[in-house]
Amino acid sequence: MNPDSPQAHEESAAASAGQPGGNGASGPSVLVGPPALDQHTPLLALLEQGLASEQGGSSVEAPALAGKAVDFASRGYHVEMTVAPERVVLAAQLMDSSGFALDTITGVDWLAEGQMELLYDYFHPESPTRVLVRCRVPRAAPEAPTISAVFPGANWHERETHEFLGIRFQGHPNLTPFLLPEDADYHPLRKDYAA
Amino acid sequence: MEAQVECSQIVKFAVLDELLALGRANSLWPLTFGLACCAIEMMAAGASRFDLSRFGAEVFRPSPRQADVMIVAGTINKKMAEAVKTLYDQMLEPKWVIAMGNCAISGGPFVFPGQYAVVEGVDKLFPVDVVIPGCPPRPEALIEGILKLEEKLTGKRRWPRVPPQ
Amino acid sequence: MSPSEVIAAPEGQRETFVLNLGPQHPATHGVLRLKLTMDGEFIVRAEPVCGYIHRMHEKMAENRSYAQFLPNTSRIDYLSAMTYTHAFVGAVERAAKLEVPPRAEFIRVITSELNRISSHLVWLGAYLLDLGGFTPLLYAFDDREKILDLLEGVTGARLTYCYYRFGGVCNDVDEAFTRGTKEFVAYMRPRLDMYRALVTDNIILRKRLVGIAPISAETCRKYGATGPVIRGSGVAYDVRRREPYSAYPLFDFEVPNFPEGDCMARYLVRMEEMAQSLRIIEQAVDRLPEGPVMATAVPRVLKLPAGDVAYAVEAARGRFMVHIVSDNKEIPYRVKLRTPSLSNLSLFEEASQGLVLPDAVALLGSLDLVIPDIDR
Amino acid sequence: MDDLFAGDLIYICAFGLGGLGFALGPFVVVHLLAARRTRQSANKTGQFIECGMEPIGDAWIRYSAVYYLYALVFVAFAVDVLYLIPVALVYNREFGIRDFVELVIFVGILSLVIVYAWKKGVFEWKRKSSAPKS
Repeated sequence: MNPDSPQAHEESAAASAGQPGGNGASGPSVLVGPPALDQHTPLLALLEQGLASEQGGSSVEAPALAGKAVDFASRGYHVEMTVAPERVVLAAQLMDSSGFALDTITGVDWLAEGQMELLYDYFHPESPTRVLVRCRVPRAAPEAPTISAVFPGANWHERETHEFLGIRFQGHPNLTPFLLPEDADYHPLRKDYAA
Repeated sequence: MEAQVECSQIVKFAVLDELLALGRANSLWPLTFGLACCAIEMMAAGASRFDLSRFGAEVFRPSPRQADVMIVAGTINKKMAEAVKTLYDQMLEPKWVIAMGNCAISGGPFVFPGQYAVVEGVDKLFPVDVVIPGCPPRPEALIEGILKLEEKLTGKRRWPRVPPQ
Repeated sequence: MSPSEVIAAPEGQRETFVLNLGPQHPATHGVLRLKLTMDGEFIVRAEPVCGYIHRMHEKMAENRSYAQFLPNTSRIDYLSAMTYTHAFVGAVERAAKLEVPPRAEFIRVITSELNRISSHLVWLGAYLLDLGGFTPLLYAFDDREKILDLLEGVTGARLTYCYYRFGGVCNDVDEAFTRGTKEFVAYMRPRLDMYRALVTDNIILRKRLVGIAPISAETCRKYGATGPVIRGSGVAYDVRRREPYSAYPLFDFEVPNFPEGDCMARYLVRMEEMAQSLRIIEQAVDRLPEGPVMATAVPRVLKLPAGDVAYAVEAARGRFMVHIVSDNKEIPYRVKLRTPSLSNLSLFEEASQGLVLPDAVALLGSLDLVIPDIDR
Repeated sequence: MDDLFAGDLIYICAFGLGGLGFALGPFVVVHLLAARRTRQSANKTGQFIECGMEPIGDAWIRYSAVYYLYALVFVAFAVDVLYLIPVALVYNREFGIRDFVELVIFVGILSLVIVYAWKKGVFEWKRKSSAPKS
């Protein structure tokens, strides 16, 4: 059960403005849900085109920039992008340039597949668009570049993800435990963590 | 925790001690030591409706040197245990401890197999005098706890105990 | 050059000392520790140290079923417990596609807004306590007790309600609650004017707050600060407007924001928000629809489809987002709690550069932090 | 030694002893009546109060001059009050406008300290050091 690519139906008019969006609360009058999916395709195109141009010649790892529109009513975010670990900083810069703010960094420990996943959530102060950037790192030596240069707010999120899951962030100014005691060397949120 | 060291005074009076105990019982100055949800209920107890000052306990002293009773209101976790022990040592005798809320009594809702951060009960660090169950306990429960501590000091209960209906 | 400037120590021997505004301090409203590198009264660098009340909420979420985690949600930020439960319940409903009846949606809006007002009242009392005024705390807590009576009548708890369920709310709202809420709204409006006259227009408060620690909208965006902090810097970002959820699109209310970005702006945003919440409650109580309060087809054992789901709400302190990763079992695989206080505090180091210590305490209070919200 | 002189001598000694008693008396009473030790859990009783944490670094460093100036203004007025106490003793014997005027002049001259300090910017607590500006 690889949850990597939920079967998000492409471009279907699932959440058109008329139908009650949100979690389908059929209030007495029609609830105006978040805007329709197609409003995000220009953003999607911008992101993919931005990523593609950066990537230069080597287009061998095409999945490095697989981005797709997602149905907000069932997922809670509009655009989802799967990015290779080294492209994370680039994705953050793209997000920063188009005015997004970093919501949070979630680390997920896929023990069964021997991988760890980093989920970067972004929200936008002026527009309802929500973006999720996924990035898979091997579980043996989980490494990812830090984005605290682009978003200073990421500093604490990365420290927390490091201490809970052991994902090292290269270039992080101060990768010491954030919530656990200073001398903590255990990673409690790993699936194989025994107290 | 070392053995119960003898820390009473050199000169003792029979009758005066009861007077001293009555004085102490009616002016218990708590240490402002709000950790989590119980701290809000402690503030509510100190505020206008529940009014701790009816029992002389509304002067919340931030400094341990000037506090009589340490109301541990919230969860003690391992990173905080060192600071809690330091605060307890810095308080001067006679001092008492009220463990307010399930977290201070036994770790409360945060005790589960594989928990790595919470000290399960403040009595693992130092002796506790009064225990107030609840999550968070109501302000009336905190007032009852303070009355229980007064009863422990003076030996008799000043307010009539309300029989549970 | 006044003589006092001449006496200052020459360049090389300038010495700063490190002061612990530590875990047990009245100004930190909980167990936050600030390692302040000070030069005389001025802060050279303020480094927040957290983790003194880390209670493993995310670890607990990974070995409990969805229903068992509900009590935890009201203990993350116990001052706006309703909105936090609303986020977790909303995320599960969004993933499991549960239909919430309109009456339950309205009740959720009413109780969330009442909870927001009670949280702002605690903030008002504690903030003015930090600035030296003791009396407003008594007035604010007195008003708050009225809200707690209303919520206790319906939920049975004063602080950590566990009132919402997947698909609705656990028990219906009776006539006493709706009448009591109307009376409370009528009672609270003149009280807000009294606070404005007594506290907001007080010259001492203005001297302590106006122009202190301005935070730009760009800094807020860079650090992900939300809620009254970003609304105090001129950006009208409110999750109830940006990502409409529950029944909020049905009510009209403004999102107060002030461009200055200083402590006074954040103060005014929260005072104005209380008035807006009263408006929402009034509209919601007037148009409370009849009908069931609990969805009918709620599966006994809830299994969310594999994949991610995210749900954000506007808590009293800002944007609270629950991100659940599930692998089609009754126990979530990973639950991430994006709490507003963590992002709001992360800009403290930059915003407090060069401030005098009392102004740094005013800034800390204006961020309205709940420390277990940061440490989770 | 005639008795007048002895009487004064006794009076001064009594006054001195009384003062000494007031100074040293509490130490004796505390030693006898206070509890001797306090219960320990990490024997940190002697540690300075710093919110439960270990104080970092030393407090004996060069502070900015403003603290000193603040203290100086306080001392100026402490001395001012010192002289007013004997005046208060004899002030209501036979009230004359002259005494009042003298008092106002005395306090007026001494309050010039405030004017001087205010002009010199002691109360604005300007940043007197050269630590990196924000």
